[in-house]
Amino acid sequence: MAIIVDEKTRVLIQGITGHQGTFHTKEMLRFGTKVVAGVTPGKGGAEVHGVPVFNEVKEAVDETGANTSLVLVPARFAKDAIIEAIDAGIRTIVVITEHIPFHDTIEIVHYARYKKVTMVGPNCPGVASPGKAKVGIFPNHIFREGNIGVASRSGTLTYEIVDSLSREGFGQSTCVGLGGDPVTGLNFVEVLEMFERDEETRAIVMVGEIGGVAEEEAAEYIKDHISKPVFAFIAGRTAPPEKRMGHAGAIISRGRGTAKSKIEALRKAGVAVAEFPDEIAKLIKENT
Amino acid sequence: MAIIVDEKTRVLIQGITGHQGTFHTKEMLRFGTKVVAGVTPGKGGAEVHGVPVFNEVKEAVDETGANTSLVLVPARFAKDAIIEAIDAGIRTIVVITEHIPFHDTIEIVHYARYKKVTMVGPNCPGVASPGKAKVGIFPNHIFREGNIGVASRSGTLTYEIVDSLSREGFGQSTCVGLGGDPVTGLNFVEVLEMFERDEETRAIVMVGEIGGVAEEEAAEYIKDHISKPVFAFIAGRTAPPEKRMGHAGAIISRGRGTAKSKIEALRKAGVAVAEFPDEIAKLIKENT
Amino acid sequence: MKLLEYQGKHLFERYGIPIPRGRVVDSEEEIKDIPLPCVIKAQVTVGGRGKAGLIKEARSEEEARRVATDLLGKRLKDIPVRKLLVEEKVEIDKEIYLSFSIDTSKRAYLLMANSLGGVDIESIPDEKIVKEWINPLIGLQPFNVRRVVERLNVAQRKEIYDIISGMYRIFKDYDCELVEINPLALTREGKLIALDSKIIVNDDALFRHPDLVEEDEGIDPIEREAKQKGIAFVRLDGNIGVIANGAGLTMATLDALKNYGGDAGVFLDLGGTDDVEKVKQAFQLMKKAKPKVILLNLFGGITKCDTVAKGVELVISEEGIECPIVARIKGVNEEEAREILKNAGIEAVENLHEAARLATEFAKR
Amino acid sequence: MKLLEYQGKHLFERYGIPIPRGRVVDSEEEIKDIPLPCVIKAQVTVGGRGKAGLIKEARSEEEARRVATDLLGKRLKDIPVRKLLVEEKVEIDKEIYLSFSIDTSKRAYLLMANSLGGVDIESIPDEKIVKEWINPLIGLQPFNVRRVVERLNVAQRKEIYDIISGMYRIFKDYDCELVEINPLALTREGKLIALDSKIIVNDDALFRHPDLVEEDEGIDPIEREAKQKGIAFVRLDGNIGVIANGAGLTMATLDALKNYGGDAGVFLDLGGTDDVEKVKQAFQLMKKAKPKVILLNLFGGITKCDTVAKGVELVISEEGIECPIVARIKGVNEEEAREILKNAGIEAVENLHEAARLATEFAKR
Repeated sequence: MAIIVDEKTRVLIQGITGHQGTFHTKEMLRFGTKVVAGVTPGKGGAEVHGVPVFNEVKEAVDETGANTSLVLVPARFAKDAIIEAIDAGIRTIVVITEHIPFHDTIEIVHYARYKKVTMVGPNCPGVASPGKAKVGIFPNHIFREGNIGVASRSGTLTYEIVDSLSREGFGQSTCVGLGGDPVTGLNFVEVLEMFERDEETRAIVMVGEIGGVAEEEAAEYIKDHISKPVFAFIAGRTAPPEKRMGHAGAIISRGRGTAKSKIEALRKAGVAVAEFPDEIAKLIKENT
Repeated sequence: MAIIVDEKTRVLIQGITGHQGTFHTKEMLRFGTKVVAGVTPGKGGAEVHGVPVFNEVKEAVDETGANTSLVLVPARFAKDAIIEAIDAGIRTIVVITEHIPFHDTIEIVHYARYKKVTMVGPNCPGVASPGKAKVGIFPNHIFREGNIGVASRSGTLTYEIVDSLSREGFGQSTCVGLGGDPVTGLNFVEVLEMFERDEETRAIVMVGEIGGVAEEEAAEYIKDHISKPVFAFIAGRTAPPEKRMGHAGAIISRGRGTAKSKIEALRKAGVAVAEFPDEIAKLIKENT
Repeated sequence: MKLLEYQGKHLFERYGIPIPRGRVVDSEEEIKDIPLPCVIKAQVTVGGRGKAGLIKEARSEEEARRVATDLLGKRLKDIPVRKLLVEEKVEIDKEIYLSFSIDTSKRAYLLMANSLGGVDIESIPDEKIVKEWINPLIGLQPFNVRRVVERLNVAQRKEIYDIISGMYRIFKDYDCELVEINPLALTREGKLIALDSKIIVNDDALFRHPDLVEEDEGIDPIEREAKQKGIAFVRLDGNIGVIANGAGLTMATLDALKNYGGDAGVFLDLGGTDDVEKVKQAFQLMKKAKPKVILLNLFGGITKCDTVAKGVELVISEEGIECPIVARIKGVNEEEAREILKNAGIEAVENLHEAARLATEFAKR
Repeated sequence: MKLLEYQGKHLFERYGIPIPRGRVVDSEEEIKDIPLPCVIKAQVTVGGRGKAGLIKEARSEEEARRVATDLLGKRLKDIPVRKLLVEEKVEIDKEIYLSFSIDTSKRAYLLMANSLGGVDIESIPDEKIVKEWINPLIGLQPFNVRRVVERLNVAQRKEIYDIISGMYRIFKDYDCELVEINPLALTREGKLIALDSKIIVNDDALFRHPDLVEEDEGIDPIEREAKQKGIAFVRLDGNIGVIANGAGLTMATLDALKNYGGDAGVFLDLGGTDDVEKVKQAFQLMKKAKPKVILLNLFGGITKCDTVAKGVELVISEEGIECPIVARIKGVNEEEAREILKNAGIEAVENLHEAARLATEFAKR
């Protein structure tokens, strides 16, 4: 099964003709993803690694049956691109773009919900279901097929953790990058719910960060709704307050969003929390 | 069963202290409706026919468990009142108010859908399920319990038709006034779907008018999805084009929305269409 | 409320949409320092000005004054021409149609465009019209405009983009039911200019737009009076005055009349009222329309039957009603109403068929 | 971007929110024709001005000049005071807190209010704060404002209503993360005046607001340079310079250091880059911060390990790096990277534990 993306996923890449678009089209194809179309206004008719490029999403959807979009367009055009995808009937949207104006994001997130579209990101590395499809910018080589569901607010740190899981023999059902912005389409709670329902997933790994209360809310949710074992790593235990640690979302503001509060909440919910990224595999071994 | 309103309906009246509010509170109570609260900003603490009045919808919902709201506030305050009801957790909203600015209505309709709230109206007489609840301004005496579902874009014409049905022995499961505005929360199609699923309803009566294409869309829908017998009356066969016949929605504009096109479409879908309002009961007798 | 062409163009100008140089006049004496050659257009909101000869050209000021004098005396569908718009004549290379309206069935805003402007949009086959639907909660997005501009096949993409954006802002800012430019001209010099404007503002939202002033177009004084009094009054071609309570019931009454060969001359919806005074006003309005017979069709609810009967009695006793009245009374307090009307000399029937038949008979006498 | 108090108040004024009479000066000579008695407030965006003695009163122009001279020489958390706001002193009867911000967990706008303004909102118990959530698709509605005004228990309902509406328009029009008035003073004369302003504009939306100009506050020149170059650089209290790719990984590196007793002095996130030049710039920035040791933690993906190694090599060969470097390299092209670094005299370790331990050791020497 896997969640969000799988063998039925037919990907359209918005911003396919850019440097990133071209590179990741190739990588996704290599992963085995069905990349069926690209969109760049004004570049219709071109091809990128054999993938046809269209001027408009509607056209691309009608011609290729794309059902999932990967958004790589610059921040100031992202809202337009995402609404275009939603109105064209795309059902799952993965937004890689970072620095999208916050008021744009919050409107997009609600509009996607209204239209019952699953939106992942923004400012995220994407979603990958090893053996099925990758819609994102993760390096291909870190994944391995298996039964661990990974949900993460981080980028490279996730790669590191997934890589170490794979090396230790723990393959993944799906790995979801939630994104590092303060507001994202999916939070931990929604993805935990999907993993709980997914038969292929046996255990869940959460990679959290300082900032916001998504991890605390997840802990609350886990207590009542998650029967599968959950493991976590929280980055930023030593981060000072009121400083943005790279991500817009990674900030301890007004005393809220500390790693301490997140780790405590998770432990209270029965989640095993690692001290180092490479400890997660060990914890899984010990606890499953 | 019945649709939209039934014995579980707990009504809150927005604009309860006005002339209309006071009058209809009494009438609804007489009908047997559970009117549990009223709201008029600034009049909190008062009572209308024994019904407590609150300043805010949230307060009223929290204290009384109201789940349905009847909106009687003046047009320019209607948007505010309806959004307040939606945000306070009301699940069904019946909007009687007429002359609501059109751009307000279209936003409200979408917001209600986003929040999965059933909105009836605006500019409608309400919804009544005889023997259970009436949320609206219909005269009480016209109804009789039974198995006919009535959906109507009109006001008094509906009263007349329901009255004649009752006299002829055809009681009603639920009577829904859709409203006379060009855009309404529920159209025929949605209500037909509800009546089809409602076990108590055996036959459906549609009262249509010139303007728009709601009747034509209903005809299309009936062909494929409705197994119960449908009867119709369409007002405005002799109305001239480009003139608003009282309602904002009742206008034949740019050649569309004529009674002829509606009647033809309905007949093609197997619907028996009456020439006079009092003919419907006869048609039902002949066809069921 | 329909704006006159020049009112719409003033809005266009404020929102950055190019319009021809020109000005409004209401007498031939004002025609001075006008652009030449010019187009002189009668300012009325009813359609079909061109066919009716109310749009003319002039090459000199003298000619323009002559044309103006002529136009200012004319009428279109009974509406007198009171203002003229005098504008520079533009050499047209191509005409485009653009509009924002509402798709009531999709419950969305509708942007329509076509590169065969200048004719009525209704006469253009549907597949040749570019349509773009906009969700009201999220509003117009750049991609909506791009999709339309792409299909218009005009080099001035940026300019059209800005014009469409400006139209949308008018549409939203002014609670419009329609904002239409037909045609948007592409001139020989490659410029885009809105040659006409059609804007309909939602009457129910006029309270938000005190800057919009309705022009006195000299419309039917009875309809104007009815509007002021909040009574729905529509003049029709027949000779029977129909009064009922509720728009649907009033329409159904018109239809019933037709079944018996009668033609309504007035549609008058009393609405939901329980006020004798308002009933009186309605009958006074009806009297002014001079019908051959009045057909009163009542289904009493909020509007109680006896209240209406009292209103009728009052008008009869105070000022009289010359034509016969056929009354069909049902619902709340119908017995009392019958009694009151009987005393005023009117026999009420209980059946719409009977009432329609009777009224038609009176009308044909 | 945080606006200075006076910048925020200029916005307030434009949106109809009352502010005290006053003006901004950047030297004591400008203090002339000021309202008296007055309050003189240092214009810095860091908090705690009051406690730090950077808000003073004066009763004469002479006193005001003396205070100004004194304040203009001071610093708060290393930020020099460069501008002063001189305002009329207001007699306060009651203080109110008002703000619009974002509830990231409810994904809604959040309007907060409290009638115990003047103190930090964080110090007020949660149940005493009035909160109202606003859905972004439908926006602020009158009932939201009424609910808040109702609970503030102030007679000036209409005035507060207008102030809240104005704040919301600023919040939306300027893409704000926060619009706060603390306190909104109710004066003895019954007037409402915004005594302070705190506005944070979303950096990612600044391109839409060319009218907002960031004041040169004299912040850390290295942080400024990093910002211009698009590198995430945060100065911390320790002496170990941490460079990693990705914010999460960089934070995890900081945390690992702490496990071994080490303290980071710089957080530097290379981000996703495969450009030798950008790596070079990052190391040059790091050098300026003069750490005792640099800890490089790399997980190669888009940012390839050898690219980073080449950048490091370039800096060493061209200008040298004085402090030791501990490198932990994993991922795409890690072998090549190890080789390049080895040739430049740096031994890479494969394990974060080992790297953190080693870096801490160097830092303590």
